[in-house]
Amino acid sequence: MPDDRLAIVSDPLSVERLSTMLEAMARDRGEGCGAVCSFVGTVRATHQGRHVRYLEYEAFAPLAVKVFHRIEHEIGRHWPGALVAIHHRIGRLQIGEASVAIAVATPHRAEAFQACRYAIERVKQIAPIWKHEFFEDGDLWIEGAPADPEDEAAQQRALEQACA
Amino acid sequence: MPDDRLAIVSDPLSVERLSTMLEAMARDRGEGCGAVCSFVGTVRATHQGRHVRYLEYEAFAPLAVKVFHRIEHEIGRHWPGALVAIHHRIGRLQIGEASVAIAVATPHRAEAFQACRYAIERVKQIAPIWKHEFFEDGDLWIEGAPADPEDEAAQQRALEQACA
Amino acid sequence: MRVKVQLFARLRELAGRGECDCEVPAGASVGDVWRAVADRHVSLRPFGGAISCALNADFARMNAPVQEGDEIAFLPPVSGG
Amino acid sequence: MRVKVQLFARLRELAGRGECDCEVPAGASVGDVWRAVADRHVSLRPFGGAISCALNADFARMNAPVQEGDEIAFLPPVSGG
Repeated sequence: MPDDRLAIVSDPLSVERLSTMLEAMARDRGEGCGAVCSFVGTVRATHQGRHVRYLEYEAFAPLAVKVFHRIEHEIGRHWPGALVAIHHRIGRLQIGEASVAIAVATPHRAEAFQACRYAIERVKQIAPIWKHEFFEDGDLWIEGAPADPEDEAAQQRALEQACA
Repeated sequence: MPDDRLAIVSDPLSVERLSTMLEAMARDRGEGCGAVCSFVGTVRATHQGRHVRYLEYEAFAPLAVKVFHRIEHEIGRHWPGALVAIHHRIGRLQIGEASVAIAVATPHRAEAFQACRYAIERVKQIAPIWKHEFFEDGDLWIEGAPADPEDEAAQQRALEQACA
Repeated sequence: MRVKVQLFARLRELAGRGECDCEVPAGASVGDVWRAVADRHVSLRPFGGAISCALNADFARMNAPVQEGDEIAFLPPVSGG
Repeated sequence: MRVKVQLFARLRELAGRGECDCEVPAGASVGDVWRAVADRHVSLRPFGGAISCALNADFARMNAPVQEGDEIAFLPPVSGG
């Protein structure tokens, strides 16, 4: 199930699982990957000073998975040969739990760090996923910017954050 | 056993174990960590075109652990509050196995990526660890530069690779 | 013609439902579907300038034409990660 | 006085051993210990300009003074990671 690498999931995330998938892929290609950079975003206990009880993430899953494939494709253009895995969790998450896990494998480490950073920036920009924070005294839908995968200025911003 | 975070180990590495340690530490401090960036270096199948059968890593373990603490301290100066875990494996490693695993937890993602990259650059510069490659037709001790933790130009180079 | 509409996150909450059918004239665009939905759920109107749209689970522009049976999704500003 | 010497990686292989004792005069430095070791194992000599030293498991300079019973380690260029 190769597309397990790019998924919306309800169960707890495991960055190890992502790395293992990428290492297996790299082995199948006949060469080890050399470097794997991973990123995990976890639920913080406070939001602008308010105590967070828990979060809920909602996704438009079929489109989110397509977006992850798009991000993989963009990474392939900038860092040829990079292997990418992205899991985003949905449903209720407790403080400290991982909401997103990303792993990128490349032959050398500079590319792994850059492509992994690019991936998380793009996930935040364009994945159809929403965070709903629940406090002691209310709740809040977090809203960033409207998702527009074709927005070249946003792509450029992600690239600059990855490489500079 | 807090110092398990910075260790020379003989068993297979687990980046998940490192992340879990850091998340537990962050929880103990009363705030989730928000972002964890990890790096894993794995054994590649070839070295300058030669087919690698396996590697052996050797370390001066007590000094290597002190060096890891030094790197943690340097990271604390540049990225206050960052939590760091570094495991380097020694002994015989097969192709695809992880030789080094590093995790850095910070409140926000930019710092996690930077500090993790800094950590691997410094490990490569100053940790008293040596790679011995075994080929079909011989072997080779890999040698970089002499380790000098006080070398400010080297520190600056690592910082530039982390941040630019 | 009839199309299927999906609303997510705060749009879903404001409308009180995540899916509904919507009747629009032949030749309608994604934007026409949005206006029909926002007429029915006036609390959605302020979002008009800040949503993304998907047509059959692919991103689409407001001026994309829709067909009978299409699925049109309206997405508030995103916050994954 | 007698000190303990540790050799790592290629130095260890060239010397044929990872540890040895070494007799040096009172007031000797880490560098003096190195020269005594390299006199005994001539294959180590070419490394003189490219090694790091540790004194009792802390990095030290070649001019650091050594004491009876100290452990002095000589480290070839490193290649961890």
